[in-house]
Amino acid sequence: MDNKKYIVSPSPHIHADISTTSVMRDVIIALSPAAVVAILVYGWAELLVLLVSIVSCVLLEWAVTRWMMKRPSTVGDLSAVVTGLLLALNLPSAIPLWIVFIGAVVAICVAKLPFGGIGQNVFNPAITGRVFLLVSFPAQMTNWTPTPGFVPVPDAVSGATPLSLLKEALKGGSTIPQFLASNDFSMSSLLWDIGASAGELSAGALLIGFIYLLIRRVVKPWIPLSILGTMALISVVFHTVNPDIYTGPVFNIMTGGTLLGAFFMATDYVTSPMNVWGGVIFGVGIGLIDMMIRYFGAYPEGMSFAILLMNCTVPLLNRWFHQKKYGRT
Amino acid sequence: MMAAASTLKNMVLCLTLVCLICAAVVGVAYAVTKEPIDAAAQAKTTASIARVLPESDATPQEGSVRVGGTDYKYYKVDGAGYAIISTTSGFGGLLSLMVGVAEDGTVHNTTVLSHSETPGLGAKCTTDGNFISQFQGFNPAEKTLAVKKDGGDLDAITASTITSRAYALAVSNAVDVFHQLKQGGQDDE
Amino acid sequence: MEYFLIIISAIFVNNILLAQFLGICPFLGVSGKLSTATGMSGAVCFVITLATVVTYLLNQYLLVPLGLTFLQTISFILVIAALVQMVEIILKKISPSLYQALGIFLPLITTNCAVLGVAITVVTKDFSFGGAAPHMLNLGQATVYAVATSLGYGLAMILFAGLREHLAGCDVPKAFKGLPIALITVGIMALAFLGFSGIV
Amino acid sequence: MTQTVIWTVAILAVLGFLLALILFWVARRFKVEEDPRIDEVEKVMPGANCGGCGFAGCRAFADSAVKAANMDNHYCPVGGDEVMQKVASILGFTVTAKAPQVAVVRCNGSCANRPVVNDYDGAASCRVKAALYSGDTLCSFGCLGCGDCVAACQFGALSMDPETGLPVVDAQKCTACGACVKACPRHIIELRNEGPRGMREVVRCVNKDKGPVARKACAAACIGCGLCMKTCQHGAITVADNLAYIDYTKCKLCRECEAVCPTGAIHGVNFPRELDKEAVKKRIADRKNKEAANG
Amino acid sequence: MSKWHFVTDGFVKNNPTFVLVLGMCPTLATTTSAINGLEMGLATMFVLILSNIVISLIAPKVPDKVRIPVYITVIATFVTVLQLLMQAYTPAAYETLGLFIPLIVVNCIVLGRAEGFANKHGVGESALDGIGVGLGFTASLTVIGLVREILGSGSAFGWKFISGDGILAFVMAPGAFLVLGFLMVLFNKYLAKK
Amino acid sequence: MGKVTFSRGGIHPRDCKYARECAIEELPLPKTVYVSMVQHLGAPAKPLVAPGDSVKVGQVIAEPGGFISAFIHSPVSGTVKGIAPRKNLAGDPVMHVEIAVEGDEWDPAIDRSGDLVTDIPDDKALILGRIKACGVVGLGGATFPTHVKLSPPPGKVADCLIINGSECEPFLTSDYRIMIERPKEVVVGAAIMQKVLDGCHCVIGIEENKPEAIAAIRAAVAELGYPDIRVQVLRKRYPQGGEKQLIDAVLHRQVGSGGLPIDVGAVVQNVTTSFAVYEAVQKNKPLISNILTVTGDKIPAKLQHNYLFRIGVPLSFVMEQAGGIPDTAAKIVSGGPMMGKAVSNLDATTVKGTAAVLYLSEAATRRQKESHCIRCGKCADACPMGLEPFLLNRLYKAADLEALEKNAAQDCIECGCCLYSCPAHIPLLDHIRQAKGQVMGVIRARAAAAKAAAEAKKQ
Amino acid sequence: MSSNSDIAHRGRIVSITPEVTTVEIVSEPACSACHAKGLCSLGDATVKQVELPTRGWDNYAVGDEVQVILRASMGHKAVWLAYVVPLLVMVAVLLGTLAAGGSELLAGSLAIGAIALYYVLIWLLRGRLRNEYIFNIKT
Ligand SMILES: Cc1cc2nc3c(=O)[nH]c(=O)nc-3n(C[C@H](O)[C@H](O)[C@H](O)COP(=O)(O)O)c2cc1C
Ligand SMILES: Cc1cc2nc3c(=O)[nH]c(=O)nc-3n(C[C@H](O)[C@H](O)[C@H](O)COP(=O)(O)O)c2cc1C
Ligand SMILES: Cc1cc2nc3c(=O)[nH]c(=O)nc-3n(C[C@H](O)[C@H](O)[C@H](O)COP(=O)(O)O)c2cc1C
Ligand SMILES: Cc1cc2nc3c(=O)[nH]c(=O)nc-3n(C[C@H](O)[C@H](O)[C@H](O)CO)c2cc1C
Ligand code: SF4
Ligand code: SF4
Ligand code: SF4
Ligand code: SF4
Ligand code: FES
Repeated sequence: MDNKKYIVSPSPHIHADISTTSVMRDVIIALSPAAVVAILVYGWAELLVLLVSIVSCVLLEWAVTRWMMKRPSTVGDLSAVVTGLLLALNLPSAIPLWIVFIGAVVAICVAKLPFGGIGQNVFNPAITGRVFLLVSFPAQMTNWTPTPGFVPVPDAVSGATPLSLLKEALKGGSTIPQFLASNDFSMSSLLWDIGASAGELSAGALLIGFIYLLIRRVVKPWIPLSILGTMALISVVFHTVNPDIYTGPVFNIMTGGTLLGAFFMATDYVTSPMNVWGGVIFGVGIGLIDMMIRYFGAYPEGMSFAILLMNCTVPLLNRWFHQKKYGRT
Repeated sequence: MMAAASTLKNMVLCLTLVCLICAAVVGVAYAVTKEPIDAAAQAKTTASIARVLPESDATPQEGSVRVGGTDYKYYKVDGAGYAIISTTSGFGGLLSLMVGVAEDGTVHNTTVLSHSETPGLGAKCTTDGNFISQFQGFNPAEKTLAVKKDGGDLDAITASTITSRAYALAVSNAVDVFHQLKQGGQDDE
Repeated sequence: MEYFLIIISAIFVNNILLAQFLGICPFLGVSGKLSTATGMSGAVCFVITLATVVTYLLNQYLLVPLGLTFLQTISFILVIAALVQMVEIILKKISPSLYQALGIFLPLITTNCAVLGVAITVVTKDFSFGGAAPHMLNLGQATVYAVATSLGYGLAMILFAGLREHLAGCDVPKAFKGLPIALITVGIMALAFLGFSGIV
Repeated sequence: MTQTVIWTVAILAVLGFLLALILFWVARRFKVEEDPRIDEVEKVMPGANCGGCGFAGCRAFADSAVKAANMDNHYCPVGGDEVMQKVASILGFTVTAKAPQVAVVRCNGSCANRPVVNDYDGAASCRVKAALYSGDTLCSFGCLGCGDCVAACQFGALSMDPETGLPVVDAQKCTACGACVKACPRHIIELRNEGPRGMREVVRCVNKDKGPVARKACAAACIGCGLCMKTCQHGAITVADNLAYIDYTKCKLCRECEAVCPTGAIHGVNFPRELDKEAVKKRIADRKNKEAANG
Repeated sequence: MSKWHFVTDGFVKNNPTFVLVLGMCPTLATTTSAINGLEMGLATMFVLILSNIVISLIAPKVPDKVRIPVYITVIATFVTVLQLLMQAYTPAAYETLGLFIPLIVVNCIVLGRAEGFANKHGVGESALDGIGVGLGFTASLTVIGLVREILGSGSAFGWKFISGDGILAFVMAPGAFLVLGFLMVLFNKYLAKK
Repeated sequence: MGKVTFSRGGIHPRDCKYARECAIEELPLPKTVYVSMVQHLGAPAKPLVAPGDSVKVGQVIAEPGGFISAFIHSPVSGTVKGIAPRKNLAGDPVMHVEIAVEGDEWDPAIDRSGDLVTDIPDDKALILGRIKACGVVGLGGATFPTHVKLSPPPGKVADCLIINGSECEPFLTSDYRIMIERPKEVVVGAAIMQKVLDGCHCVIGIEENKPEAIAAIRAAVAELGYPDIRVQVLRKRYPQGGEKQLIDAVLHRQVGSGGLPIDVGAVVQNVTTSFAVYEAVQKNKPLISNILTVTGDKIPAKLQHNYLFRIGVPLSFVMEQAGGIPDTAAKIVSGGPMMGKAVSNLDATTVKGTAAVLYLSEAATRRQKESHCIRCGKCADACPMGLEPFLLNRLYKAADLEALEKNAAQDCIECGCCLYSCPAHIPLLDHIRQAKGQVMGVIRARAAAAKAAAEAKKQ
Repeated sequence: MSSNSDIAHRGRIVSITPEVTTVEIVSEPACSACHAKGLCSLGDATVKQVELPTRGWDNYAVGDEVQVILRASMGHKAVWLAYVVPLLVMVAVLLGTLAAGGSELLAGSLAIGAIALYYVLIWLLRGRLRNEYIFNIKT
């Protein structure tokens, strides 16, 4: 008929309007309320941490893929931005910026690219970066002195997260009531204390972000639910048995990286099981390990370690759990 | 090069022979090194004692005492005090100290005999001058042998409260041993 | 309770592979396939425990009384080598079919650092659990320690085998293919296991 | 002290004795040992584990070769004769040299010769493309250009020429393992004798359509006119299904077919000199005349 | 000259750590600092040379079936001798290297060289091979130790060039694996030219 | 009874049924038609005419080439010009009968009146015979010979006939128009098939986005009063019309792997098939025409049509009649956007199963660059068969046939949901289709070997 | 390319009887996975013979190269019987004796004795086991 070259391809001929980039963009949008709150409360310092983290992740990914791996760069998919954002939200605002950079190097150049880049890494890059820093720079990583923010916050004095204060006290042999009395705290004031990593700061902002992800169908709720459920269950049991040394469920869910981890990091597609039941086991494992570390370990909280440990089990979970196939029992 | 055939006789003979020769070698090595080894161990002890107690010409006398269900080895140096070996659980495993307690009950000095703390963290208990020097001349009667976090008077090694705590506990135990020795007066061997 | 602490410590906190660095060579070698790794873990568990019990007795009732502890290295390795061989012969003798199945399923078990390492550790090192005074392990504890340690070996090995099977399908850059990426993976696993520190 | 030494000796001697006994039993039980020559053979193998020999890998090949009575079923295409000689010398066999082979691409439907008529947008895989339709040109026989063969080659001997869109074989690197031959859904690649100094004569076309159709699809197509067959004195060329084929075992590299092919579908490879078509044509004409005169 | 290559091969072509990947346990466990790595390397080299020599001497007389146990016995003997000597003369080093001295017995490099080389070569060559492989092992361990020390403690051979700590993870277990992994990449990329 | 749907997977593409208001028009006759001998699933038909023969509309020109095959009738009257290979829409040569159109003279045995005939013959064999003689094949996509489907093998009983009016593919409106314009014929056709299947239940399933069709069919069912036929409203969800999904939705039964609907007592027929059955049985009219939709995205309304066309008309003629190919079209698809085939040869001819000519714009259809799988699981969520396309894709690349079989690559219905949903734009279905083919090959070879072994044992 | 649930080994048929086909396979030592095995032959690889049921329709001859397959679950079962159960027996006896107040020497000896006993048991059951492990030739 005419000489126009028409496209030919196997079916289907249309495609949903999503891409890796759009998925990552959704995650970034979902994280922005938490980031904004963090910047308001911790000011320029936090802004710098965020910037350094994101920019280093992106630049490292770009440089390494282009110059060392000689592959097309994958920064366009925005996954490095997500990694940088999550890494920054896991760090104290007072942290020296060169340490942030080291975290980015570990996340991108150790945990992600050697495995082949996006989609192939077995460990969550942001968490690997954070855990590496936690182990390497324990002093700086636990210095939660709040930096001056843009909005005034009452009682911005504490130099440690409630969790690490409590851990210290408990390791030192005192009980929770003694701890509260001696520090002039109430349990609820602990919850709203702001000496925390940026990401831990506002449960509300995180929750809004997570609901956005759920609505956009980016993630499914099973993993976070099973993490939080397991943690709540364990805390209820222990807290009931001995409220003097075991903290309760609300405290455990609201403090530390629990929400950030459960909502945004345990749900990373790449490093979590594909199947619902695999995901539930994954979540239960995370909850269990986190509580074990909280109650008995050296660290005040263990969300990052728990996720990283359960990342090791993902290939096995993917092997053992498959979705139910049509017409097969 | 043809190896000998693998008959029962050959095999037994060969292996037994090799074992015999090796045994002889090891035996001789043992005999030869026995003294230097003992000497080295002795030297280490002597050096440690010398580090933790004021100078003295007296030869240390070894002894052992049971305090709180645990046996403590100690060296008594006449005129200088007691060098007490005290072990507690640190972060990564056991932390073994020699604590020199002078006759007046003050801690003269301490030294780490062995530990398995984390390099860069707890392991600094062997090198961190600020930390170690706190114990020199520490008077348990005036100050409390515990880290500040626990309401004591000692600054902990940065980011290594657990090790510092174990260290303080070991020293504190040694002081208790010292008092027991003073009270009980004699070895209870 | 002490047994429990020994078990937690040996499996998670002081994992033989990830924290103590024993038996790395077979770990890197045999972990390519999950089913073999699982089988191997069972076999290693048996060998480590058996070797620990036997060398413990050898040490306690022969070397120590005679003042020959400096012979630990040489006598332990000979005994372990003999034990492994003996188990093989016995298995072959008692059930050739069982033995065939094993032979086709597993590589022959070779003595390695892990077996000797555990045997020596048990008879030379002081332990302290849950605030108890430091002491040498008695036979019961040594056995539990050996079992738990080898379970830790198995755990790390099975997880790692799973990860490696996954990696086989990944587009790993050429320079990282094979051992380098495996080592990096183990490195991050070791990082993760640090989370257990301080539990016991 | 002496007592210690004596005990040392005694214990070790007893241990040694026991061990020797055990090992003797082991030796008896596990009589057969792996032939050490397997390792030796494996060492001289290329180690590509490509399976080109028909065994599961180089070691399997070695294992089998060691046990074999002769080398008839054992040939490593990758290592070629050189390696086979080594293997044979380890095992004490002789091998008959096999002519070295090389992969040959039998399509010349470059972008210039063969206009693209539609725009393929599926997975970049010849297999997928072939299963879908006849391709993005009018030739339903020729190269699809997605490079399945390149991906199949472990030796980096194949690459897609961005100019022509066709695969090119690097004869230096090609080991004739045949992986590409299996990978190509259009059966375009073939293994052929390398020829003296790498020279060979190839019909670079697989189009079985009738002349005009083929010609419309591709300027370089073989139209099955049979001129080459008539010209060839050695009976090396056959034409079937509108397509000429040169039997490389019979071809004497005279290049006459190449000179007469009206579409230039026949290609000489690695000849030192450019083909002087007119001279060759003249030569053929002379010969024909002579023949006519003679009989 | 002709025999030189027995020594030099151990560095790159047959490097026990990066090419043969043997003796991983001490390689990872004892390289918290350059000095420790060096000490471990030397200790291994001691056993390697002596056992290579002795085994090349006795190999012709040993029946095949007891080959391995005989070699193990010989090696174990040297290890024990080494243990005794170190206890006597370098007690500090003995303490830091700890368990990994007796474990030289099962180090695949030692047995591997005994089996794969000393077995078939003369005394001189075996000694040279022992030296070469031993040096290669020592060099690798020292390099790994050095990298870990520089990154992890901010010092080199004990000389501290930054105040404060380094990146602690590098002196801990994960650092061992990571450094070895990345060094292996570099080694493969730049040294091991096929 | 509320709306029902299948239990797992599925996607929700925009339905884009732009041509829904276009009434069915009759397509004029071209000068020449080319009747393909491969218009149905199964063996090609064998031509019964020779060049030079003159034929009438509805005259048999080819007979079945095997058990699963069908008769082919001349769609026009005229002279046979030739019987020769001609390229089909994939460009592959297929045997065609070329007929030069002369007038429009019908076989007199065909009842061309528009009267509705509601009396159904009593003789099952007669009905089946007519369906077979009229060359009726399934028009829902697979073009499986209908008479075969309506003759369950011994031992199998159909207890439910499902008439598939879901038309779940975006853009397509031909089934919709049939249901609106000829509801009674469709219902009579259903009743005929119900009778053949010994009076089992009959359910007509229609997706909720076609309320007019639901109303029309409901009215026809009520008016005609056949027993045990009901209309079931289905939720809008692709691939609701896949027979396995439809059976799941309507009957809550699942067809086992490798099984057929009849194994769970179901027979599924498309509404247009039902119409064709009506015409064959009541009017003796062979399957020589069908309805196709000409539509596309971003094209003017005047280019949108639903045509009643004679089978064998070249696609290029259809497009010309419909107003020419719009400039925006970058891809031309025969069929729906999910399962249809891209046309590489515009001169290819229409066949019995041709249901649409779809113009898609560059923006709508161009595939984006493939990137690495991010393991989001969207493909597995979308797969109506419960497969894990990301896994199958990986196994295909690793060429692990055993694992592919274990993970049920052979169960893929090629619906395209996985590829549609993948954010990494991985050509999942392209690869899975290959994998499926390879696994089916293995399964078939194994079955053949087992059969041979069993026979060898018997002897 | 075999799927993950099977263990496959290459072997060579050494004899065929109507009931049993015997295949010789090379069993590898742990180091065989190690790429430096060329330098070290610590665990001598040993040749093992495996017996499998002869199937009527297979057309194999002595000397053919075949793949012998064992289901991974079978392999696991073998490991279980040969190692895991005796391990449990040993630990149970040992800890039991100690708990009952036995001396360490006694406990240790009993534990080793128990393993011996266990193996005797297996020996008595060898007929049963023989039929448990079905190997197959891969087609
Ligand atoms: C791998 C690792 C090793 C550690 N090693 C030690 C150690 O040797 N000594 C110690 O006291 N704490 C050690 N810690 C514990 C943490 O540093 C912990 O934060 C610290 O003990 C308590 O913090 P603080 O001293 O700043 O209050 C280690 C933690 C990790 C993760
Ligand atoms: C993914 C998929 C979607 C389908 N969609 C429809 C549809 O919307 N309408 C339809 O009638 N048939 C559809 N079919 C075909 C049916 O599965 C089935 O073949 C048909 O309804 C049987 O009727 P027939 O033999 O009359 O064609 C689809 C098939 C598949 C695999
Ligand atoms: C070999 C074969 C045999 C079939 N036999 C029957 C049958 O006996 N009964 C039946 O109802 N359908 C039978 N079918 C038709 C299928 O069930 C199905 O309706 C057809 O493939 C179209 O389905 P689709 O359009 O959903 O793809 C058969 C199909 C094939 C390929
Ligand atoms: C829901 C969701 C959660 C994510 N969480 C993380 C995360 O915790 N850490 C991270 O580095 N990247 C995260 N990413 C980004 C990306 O998936 C990750 O970098 C991959 O691991 C890169 O291969 C997330 C992406 C999505 C879609
Ligand atoms: S794949 Fe083809 S080109 Fe590559 S080496 Fe093998 S035969 Fe040659
Ligand atoms: S030669 Fe064959 S495999 Fe290679 S690109 Fe062409 S069609 Fe594809
Ligand atoms: S095309 Fe196949 S694999 Fe993909 S969603 Fe449909 S049925 Fe599942
Ligand atoms: S939808 Fe695509 S990216 Fe997501 S899991 Fe499936 S294949 Fe991977
Ligand atoms: S050195 Fe090889 S296993 Fe430890």
